[in-house]
Amino acid sequence: MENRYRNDFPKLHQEGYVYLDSAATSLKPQSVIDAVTHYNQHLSANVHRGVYFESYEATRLYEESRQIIAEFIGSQIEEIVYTRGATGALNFVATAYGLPTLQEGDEIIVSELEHHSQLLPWQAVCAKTKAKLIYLPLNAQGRITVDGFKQVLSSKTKIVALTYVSNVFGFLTPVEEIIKLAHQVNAVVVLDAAQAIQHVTIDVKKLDVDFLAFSGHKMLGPTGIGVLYGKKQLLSRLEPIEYGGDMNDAVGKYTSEWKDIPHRFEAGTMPIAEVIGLGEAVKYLKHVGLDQIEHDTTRLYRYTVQQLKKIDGIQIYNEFSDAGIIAFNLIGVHPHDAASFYAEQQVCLRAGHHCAQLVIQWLGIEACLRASMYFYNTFHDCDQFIKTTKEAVSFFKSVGF
Amino acid sequence: MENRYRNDFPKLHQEGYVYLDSAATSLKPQSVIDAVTHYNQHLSANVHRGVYFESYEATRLYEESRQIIAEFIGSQIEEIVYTRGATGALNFVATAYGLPTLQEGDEIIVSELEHHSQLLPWQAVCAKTKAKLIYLPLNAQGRITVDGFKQVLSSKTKIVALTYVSNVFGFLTPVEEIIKLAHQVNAVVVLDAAQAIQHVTIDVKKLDVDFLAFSGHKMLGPTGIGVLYGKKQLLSRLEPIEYGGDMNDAVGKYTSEWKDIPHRFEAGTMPIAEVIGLGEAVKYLKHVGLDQIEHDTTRLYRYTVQQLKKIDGIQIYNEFSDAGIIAFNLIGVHPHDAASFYAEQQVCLRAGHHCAQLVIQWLGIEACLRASMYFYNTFHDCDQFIKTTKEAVSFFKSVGF
Amino acid sequence: MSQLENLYREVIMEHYKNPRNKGLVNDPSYTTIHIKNPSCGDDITVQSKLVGNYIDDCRQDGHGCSICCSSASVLTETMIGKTKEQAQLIATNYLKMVKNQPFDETIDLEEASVYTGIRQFPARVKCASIAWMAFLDTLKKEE
Amino acid sequence: MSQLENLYREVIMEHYKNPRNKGLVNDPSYTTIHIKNPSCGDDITVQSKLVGNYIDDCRQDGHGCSICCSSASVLTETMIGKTKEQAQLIATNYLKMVKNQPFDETIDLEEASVYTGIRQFPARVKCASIAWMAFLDTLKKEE
Ligand SMILES: Cc1ncc(COP(=O)(O)O)c(C=O)c1O
Ligand SMILES: Cc1ncc(COP(=O)(O)O)c(C=O)c1O
Repeated sequence: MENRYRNDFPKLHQEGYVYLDSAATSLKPQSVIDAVTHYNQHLSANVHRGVYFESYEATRLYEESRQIIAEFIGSQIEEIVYTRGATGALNFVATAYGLPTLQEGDEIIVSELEHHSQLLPWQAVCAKTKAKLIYLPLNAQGRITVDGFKQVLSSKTKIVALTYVSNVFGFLTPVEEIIKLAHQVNAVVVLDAAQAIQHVTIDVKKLDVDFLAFSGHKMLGPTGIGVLYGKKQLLSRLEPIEYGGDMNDAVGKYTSEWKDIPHRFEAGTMPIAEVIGLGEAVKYLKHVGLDQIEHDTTRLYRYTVQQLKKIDGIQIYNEFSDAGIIAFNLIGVHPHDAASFYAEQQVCLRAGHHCAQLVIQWLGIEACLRASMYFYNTFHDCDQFIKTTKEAVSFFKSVGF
Repeated sequence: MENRYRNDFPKLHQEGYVYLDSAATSLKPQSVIDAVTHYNQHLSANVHRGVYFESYEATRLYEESRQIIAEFIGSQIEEIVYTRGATGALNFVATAYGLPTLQEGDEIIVSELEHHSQLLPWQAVCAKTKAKLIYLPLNAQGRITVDGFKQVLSSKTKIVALTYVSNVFGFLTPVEEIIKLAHQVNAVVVLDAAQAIQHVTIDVKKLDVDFLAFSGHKMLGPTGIGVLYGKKQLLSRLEPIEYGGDMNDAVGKYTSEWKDIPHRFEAGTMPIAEVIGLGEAVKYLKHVGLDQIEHDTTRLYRYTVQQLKKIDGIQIYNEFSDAGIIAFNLIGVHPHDAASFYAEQQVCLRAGHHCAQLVIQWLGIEACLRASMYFYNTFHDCDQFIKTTKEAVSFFKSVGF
Repeated sequence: MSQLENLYREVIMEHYKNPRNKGLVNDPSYTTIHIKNPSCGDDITVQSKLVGNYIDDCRQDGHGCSICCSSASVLTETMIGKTKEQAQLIATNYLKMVKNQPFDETIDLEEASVYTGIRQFPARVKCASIAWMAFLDTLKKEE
Repeated sequence: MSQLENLYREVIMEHYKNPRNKGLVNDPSYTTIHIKNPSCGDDITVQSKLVGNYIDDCRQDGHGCSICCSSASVLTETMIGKTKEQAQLIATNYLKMVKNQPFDETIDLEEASVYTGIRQFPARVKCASIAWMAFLDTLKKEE
């Protein structure tokens, strides 16, 4: 087996399975699956309030994951808030920070590359506060650039809400410079790292980013869990937006007091098994190393794009992805038709607007195919994908497309 | 083995493990654990947007769970909204329904039995809308009664937010009559069924309840998933409070459209493995049967209370629980001290205020012990509990308490 | 022959490339229903016109994959001239067939029977369904 | 002897039943810190008074389990009369000991050393810690 990690992923033991949809959700290594099962099977106790072993151990693992995640992105432990996903985290920032802070005429800078989970919460906040969404101009390739950002940054900018890596093009946003510029006008920067955390080494302190959101299930972890990083001094100022068990101190009939961050924002029974699984996922990512991951993914990506370009009847929309994503179409074939062809060959990729309708509109198309690779893919996977693409082109030609 | 379900619960294979903390979280049968593992291991694909087998199958299972849950409580499929737990569901109702509906002077009826997850969201809504929280008087036992409810119901009542079964006393609320009375003044009834769904057969149509919330992890299911039932005509009127992938139709730069219920309220990647596991949990509950569950649990409970009452130095706070919960203390021993004694004997129970500080205040105590049983417990478990209690009483006496 | 080849039969391709009754009319005697499948961008509008108890006309427009567009075209051809009851019967049985549910096989689905191959592609059933669902909704709306 | 018997040693029980320096004073020369452990209702307030570099007085009040209340009492007796540096050294090492972390065993924890048994009860470490954490915070607050 040419890929030394492949064996750790039970789904990849399936003969002929070519998984090229990691940008939608990643496969899970055995260690993550086992961590979830361990909780379900051997602990199955609630956290934070039990004296018996299982409850204590579940609590320990729950908080240990927080430490693992904090170290992974260079934050303090209490700056890590568990959420139900990147979507939950971004909605939290929009509601808990955006809504009470913004006023009529204030501006929020976004881009047409945003995933709906980073776009729609801010649309909603704008509808309520009369703040304005400002779209930075993408460059001809479809990238967010510092130049484009400068064109829209102003003293009215209060929030900059951008994707760190686009989920359709895989383009990396020049976040370092954007954050510096944003801070010069005292704007707060909210990064959607759902497609970045699994590809790029992130150091939130070096970046000086204010809020950063990501999902467990795209970084080898379980579904149902995500993370919001927030700077301590920002988080400490926020009121909770969900209330319930475990986030409060004294409760009175008419008023109550909250715990400190981060527990203040974790109301009710949290996804305990999933938190523990996410800690294990981060351990696995560290074990492989993000540099290695990027090296391997990039090699596969470059090779595949080169091969793909040779095929007549293919249109590629993002020739220079930074994160192993190929957005493309078979010319004249609706991507939904094409996807069925791939599916029949066990080549798993995605057709649609990828929850990013604005960039699909920007491209002037209805929808596209997206193949996304990760370090557990192989050249063999890429070859299968290429081969299937060629067959698809001729198949659809043959039936009359 | 006297209990024919016990073998289905891997945690109970552990020699000497006496689990009496099911009100905090239930143990999980193998079928639920396997359903989660199956998704993680053999599917690991995102839902609703993929054409390949794994994605389609994950979607099918995800929506099938909704149907299973709908049948379980007698609702229509689209009235089942997945949330991250009962806490998430109750916060949703408070924010999406309460906040835009309530006005100064409107009243919300609650009780001192409420879990913080049903109390604090309404406190927060009252702070924002100037509506008033009205506490119905509990009877001498600590029960919610129809009489007590009538004393506070008025034309000002807009929302009735009550627990279906109390998590400290296990008392069943007379919900049928309360709902009828509430509807006579056009109030909307929000029931917290987190401790009811695993004990009581619920038919939302017969009850005519407006909203009902529960958690997966207390009903044999995984952590990280819960359910909000809402009447179709109510849900249809609500705006989403979280925005993101998969809950929208057309997205424009400045305005967007939402899908129909229930998907409108399920933004972003949902806890897919957990939803599938919850469907399996409901199947298991149906397989055992709620009547059987109640029969078995009640038998254990009655026996245990009888034995417990014979021990000198014990105070029981809820002699007639409807749901296998015993709230008690060793007289003169702080429950946290006592809990360590039980923990040493692998008798797992909980010490504290059980996220229901108001009822602890109502009792005039600092905290208490709670032993909660379920159908997978045995008389042997009860005997161990009794024996340990006796030993605890004499131990604490011997060291000078 | 792969299942996909089986699906993309001549009839389907012919309707995809030469859609019948395409383009909407601005005429209040028509009932119009618009259905979207936002996950893939399928977007179909169907119009029907009842005269007495007969489907006097049926029109469609929109965009989407070949299955979606062709099935809209096939729909219109199938429905024009049918009684309302016949139309409903055909449409409900068509929808059952594509969903791989038991249906009344004695009912002649005419050209629409070529969509039987979609049953092998559960993820595409919605594509074959939305025009037909929209059509049924136009009849309901008229009531 | 069970681990629990080992924990509930006479010293602990004695302080639990006869708490020293209990009751707060309303005196601005004292620094006051209040800490709660909301999950079990433990609730402790600690006051310290520095005169020059010495802990001139230390007081405590609150309620909670025996470990929590006794350790608050032991704290006050241990601290009164120490220099600020000595006090900090003892408190940080005590906290390390109960958390089962490496600590400087050459430092005399005096009566507080009886809490070594808490290491067998990780769920109770917080009970033994909060008064001592509150004490350290009073010193920090004074700076
Ligand atoms: C009565 C009651 N309501 C609500 C909740 C909150 O449920 P969860 O913590 O799963 O969100 C609980 C459980 O702690 C409960 O017992
Ligand atoms: C760039 C980006 N942001 C946000 C999200 C939302 O993440 P989730 O659906 O896990 O909440 C996704 C994934 O779909 C994404 O690709």
